[in-house]
Amino acid sequence: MLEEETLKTGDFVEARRRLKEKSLAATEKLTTLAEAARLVEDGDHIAIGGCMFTRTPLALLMEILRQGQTDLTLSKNLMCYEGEWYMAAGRANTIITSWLGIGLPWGISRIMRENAEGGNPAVHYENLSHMALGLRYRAGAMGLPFLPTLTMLGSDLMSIAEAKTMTCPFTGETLCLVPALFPDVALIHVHRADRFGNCQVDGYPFMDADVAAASTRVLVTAEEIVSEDEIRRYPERTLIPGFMVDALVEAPYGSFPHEMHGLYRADYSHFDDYVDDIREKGTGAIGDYLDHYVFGVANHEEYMALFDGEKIVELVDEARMLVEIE
Amino acid sequence: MLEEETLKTGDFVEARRRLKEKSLAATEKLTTLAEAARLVEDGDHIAIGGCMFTRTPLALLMEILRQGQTDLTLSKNLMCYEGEWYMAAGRANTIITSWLGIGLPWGISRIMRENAEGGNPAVHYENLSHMALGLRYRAGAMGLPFLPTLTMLGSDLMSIAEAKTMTCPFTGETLCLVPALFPDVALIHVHRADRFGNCQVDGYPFMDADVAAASTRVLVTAEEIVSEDEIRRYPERTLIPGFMVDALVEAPYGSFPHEMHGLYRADYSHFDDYVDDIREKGTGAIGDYLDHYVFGVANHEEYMALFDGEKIVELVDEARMLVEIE
Amino acid sequence: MSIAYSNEELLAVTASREMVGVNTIFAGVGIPLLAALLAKQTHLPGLTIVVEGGSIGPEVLPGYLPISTNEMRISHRAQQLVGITDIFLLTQRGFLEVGFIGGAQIDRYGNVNTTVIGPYDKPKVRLPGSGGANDIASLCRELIIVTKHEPRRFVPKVDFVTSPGFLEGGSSRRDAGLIFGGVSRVITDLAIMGFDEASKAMQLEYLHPGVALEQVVENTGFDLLMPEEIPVTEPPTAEELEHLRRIDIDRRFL
Amino acid sequence: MSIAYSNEELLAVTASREMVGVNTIFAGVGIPLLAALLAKQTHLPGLTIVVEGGSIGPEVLPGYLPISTNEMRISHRAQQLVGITDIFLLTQRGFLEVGFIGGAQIDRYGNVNTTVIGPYDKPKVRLPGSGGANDIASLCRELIIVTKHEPRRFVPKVDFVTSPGFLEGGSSRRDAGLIFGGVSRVITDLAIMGFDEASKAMQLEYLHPGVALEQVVENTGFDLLMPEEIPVTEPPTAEELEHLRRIDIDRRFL
Repeated sequence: MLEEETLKTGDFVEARRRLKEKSLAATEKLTTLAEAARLVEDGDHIAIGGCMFTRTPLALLMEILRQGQTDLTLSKNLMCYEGEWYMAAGRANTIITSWLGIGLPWGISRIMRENAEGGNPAVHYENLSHMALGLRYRAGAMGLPFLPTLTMLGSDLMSIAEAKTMTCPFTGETLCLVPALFPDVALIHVHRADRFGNCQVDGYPFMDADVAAASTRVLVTAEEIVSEDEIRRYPERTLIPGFMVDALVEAPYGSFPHEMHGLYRADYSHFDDYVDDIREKGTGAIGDYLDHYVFGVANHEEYMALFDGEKIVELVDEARMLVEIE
Repeated sequence: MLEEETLKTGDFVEARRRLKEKSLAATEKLTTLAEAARLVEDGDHIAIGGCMFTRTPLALLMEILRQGQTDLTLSKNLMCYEGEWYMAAGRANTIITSWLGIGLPWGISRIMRENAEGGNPAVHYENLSHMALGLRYRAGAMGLPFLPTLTMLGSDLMSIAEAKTMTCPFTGETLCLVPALFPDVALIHVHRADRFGNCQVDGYPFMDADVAAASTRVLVTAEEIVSEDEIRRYPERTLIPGFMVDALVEAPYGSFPHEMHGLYRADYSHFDDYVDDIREKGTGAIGDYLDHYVFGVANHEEYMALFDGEKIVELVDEARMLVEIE
Repeated sequence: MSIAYSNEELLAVTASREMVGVNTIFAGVGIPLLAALLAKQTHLPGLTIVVEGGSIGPEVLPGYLPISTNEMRISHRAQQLVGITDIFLLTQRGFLEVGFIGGAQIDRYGNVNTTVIGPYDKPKVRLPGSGGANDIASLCRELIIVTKHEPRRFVPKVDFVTSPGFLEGGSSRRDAGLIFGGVSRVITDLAIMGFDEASKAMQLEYLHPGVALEQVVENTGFDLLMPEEIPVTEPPTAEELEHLRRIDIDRRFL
Repeated sequence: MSIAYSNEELLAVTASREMVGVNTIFAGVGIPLLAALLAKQTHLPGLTIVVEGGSIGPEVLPGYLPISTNEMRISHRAQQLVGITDIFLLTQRGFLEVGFIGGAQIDRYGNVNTTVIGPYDKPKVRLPGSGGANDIASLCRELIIVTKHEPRRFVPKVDFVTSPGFLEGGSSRRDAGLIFGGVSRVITDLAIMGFDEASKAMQLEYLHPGVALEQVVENTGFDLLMPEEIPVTEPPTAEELEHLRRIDIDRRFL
């Protein structure tokens, strides 16, 4: 099946052909988390929306782990601990990102260090700059084979990233060309969507619109499914149009313990515990974590029941306070 | 003075250098229409925001006509009768657009026909496609010398537009490269701005964000100056950041008789009268129109007093009705 | 029972029927928009209409048909409003299945001219320009051209290729770098034309009710390919006309 | 009257003073953000702070300093929120005057490494990667590097150029296609360094109060250029420290 073949670098012709196999009908997209995750196939390139620990589609990422798809490529602009999970569980063989870790206070990813420093051939890292990855998604979203940029020029990232240089035919200047990425599946978590999959987000838009437009399939979780009228009242705020969306799932706290603008702040203390455990017990602690939080529960509702309600209220309160303008 | 020299095609290096001469300070930008228009110099390339007869910065365009700057280049995605004014008044020597006219019911622009068919060397037309012009602004906004695209390939627009072809180094496909536009001045009309020039728009964003970012100077008129808090409440909706803006003017009905989303519909009957007059009396009628509506009044307030208040109420009512979601 | 209908109504109905299994359409104002609205109400409930100004999935209030693709009348109840360049980029990416354009001249390979009649440097008639027509013709998965059938419009070779059809025919469109697309149908007030698979030359496919083959031949400035059988278009049904007339209650376009 | 201060406070104050006449700054979390907030409160009222997540002109609530450049704590009261790629494109266009980065290794030409210590294919230490550091270093009008002064950090040649300084010195940065920018200052807990106009090699410019020249020499793994006079940095003032400590009331970063 052609779908299963890996796309040649920047192959916008084949990427566009693949889009033809997708239904663009404005129909009801609502389904369950399990059904949505089943649209991910072994060997897929999964592009993850959000950034670092904000608006991460964690409910979907956990459900895919439960289902067991493997040989995956994961891409994300700044990758948080979900990247560690997929490596620890042996599900990802390629990681495309500009940065991997939880954030400065939590140090360097131990499992990434072990893999890279031990020369583990099971995981291949594609390292590039934050902007270069953004432009690779954007080139895909624009239906182009590449975009020119000045970033990365002169650095050693040029020698390891999939990039070429060219001489500008208008100015004679040297340009870096980054090839388009066309992921197989995009995972996106949003604040609200109508049942046709028209999605709106509050706060940072990050790279999600580009990630969705560049990908062949688009799976969306939303904190809330709202009426069509609510979307149509402010169409300027729609980030992803319904015709791009293949599956839509209502998933309150679908990014928890990562954060959602105005809804809940990230649970830093959860990251502390996660990292402390790895520091104490080694990277095997990631497997223990997954056994408890992912494989040990049947679904997202059971997962959320593992968290302290009082703590959640605190995080919700801070989120509300931070977006309040008197 | 370097500022006065014409930029070489796609010269992103010089365009970036020119930005260095602009203050990016977050200071109060409020001024009068006359002061704002004085920032336009003879020989400038003026890029016009909005599209066709929507959100056109007419108050600014009329004030510039009153002040008399000349040898101008005008660019706009779909150009409406403001293009005719600048040609009739002898102020523009170059028109860059994908389309010129008021709209289908009003026929082809008579003055454009006379100029082109009579071989009038006083006005040079750069014809290209709607998207190609959009990409030229976007390349400028991105700080690039060009953007690749598939549009215009194979058509005769390739032979008259400033575009080149290249072979894609990743795929071997043929691509059209459109060079960046870096206008000297952008004219933008918005719904609201705070005094620091942070601008928000309702409805279609058109190409305004790109036009502003690509231009060296940015002049903004706003239907309403609002508090900083009002902007900061929904920062996702800000289209143009204050640091780009050089002058800001409060100009209610600053686009009239063109339309503003949710505020007032375009006055089609005004266009009827304008075109009927030209049909009857020839293109000299444009001069008569300007004598009455532009040169015959001292400012935008006097201009608005020429219109029938009852008619305006009708247009306001339709605009409100069209954006209402029950 | 046959009901009287105008040429414009026939065009709109025929165009709407040409959209079989279509989910996204890039529609201009006038007949294309009416055809799309009709199709959504009859056989394409899952259709998303997209217009050049940046409106995705708008609705149209009866009696408030837009004159231009960038005004409130066609952003009413939209699902998303994006920039103009972004609408075209979605098209370049491949999300727009069908595009509609008209034109002052069209030739045997479906190329369309809206720039100049006569030489570019000293034209006989200067036309308004491409607008988005070139982009729609270059980037949509397929293109439908709607125009009046007149000999001065149907010319052997357009004076200026504003919007590419099949260029010189054969593989010349693909060779120029246009990786997809091309004209699937030309719909006029007299007939429906398609294109020969290999040569990409225009061929007659249907005659409209009451139209004689000679009328088409006389009004076409080049030789159309003629298949052995030329069926007749089904006339608009009462239901179709009712829908159309409800949308355009003032009969601005019909 | 001199007040006791931490190394971090000295870094933040020194960095804030380096921003003279600056209106737009690309700031990371930690010391750069504190320096920017301090500068805005003291001598740069017209400063717009921009962070990588897409936030333009945010404010920071005392006690709610962000840990990452993409969370609500640093979009609070923002003037605009845009996409990440768009923030970098604004930088590429030339709108960002000053950028700040740190790094695990820095060399005599101001190149910074945050990718690997040792060979890329089998590193001794795998670091987190570029994030936006390469982009900030490539695209801002000028770059300020803030880091600890240790011999393992200040190396003759970085193992991997993640973020370009002056590359091999001289005109090599421009020759590589980077049309603007370069490192203007390296600020450490011991000193402030600049770069020689022609060779682009790092040179000592100021010593921090109480720091001996030998300390700098010992903690730098290559020969710094030494001007004839090396003045001493003015210590943080009471006002500066008060501002800083009001922002970071929990002393998370100070």
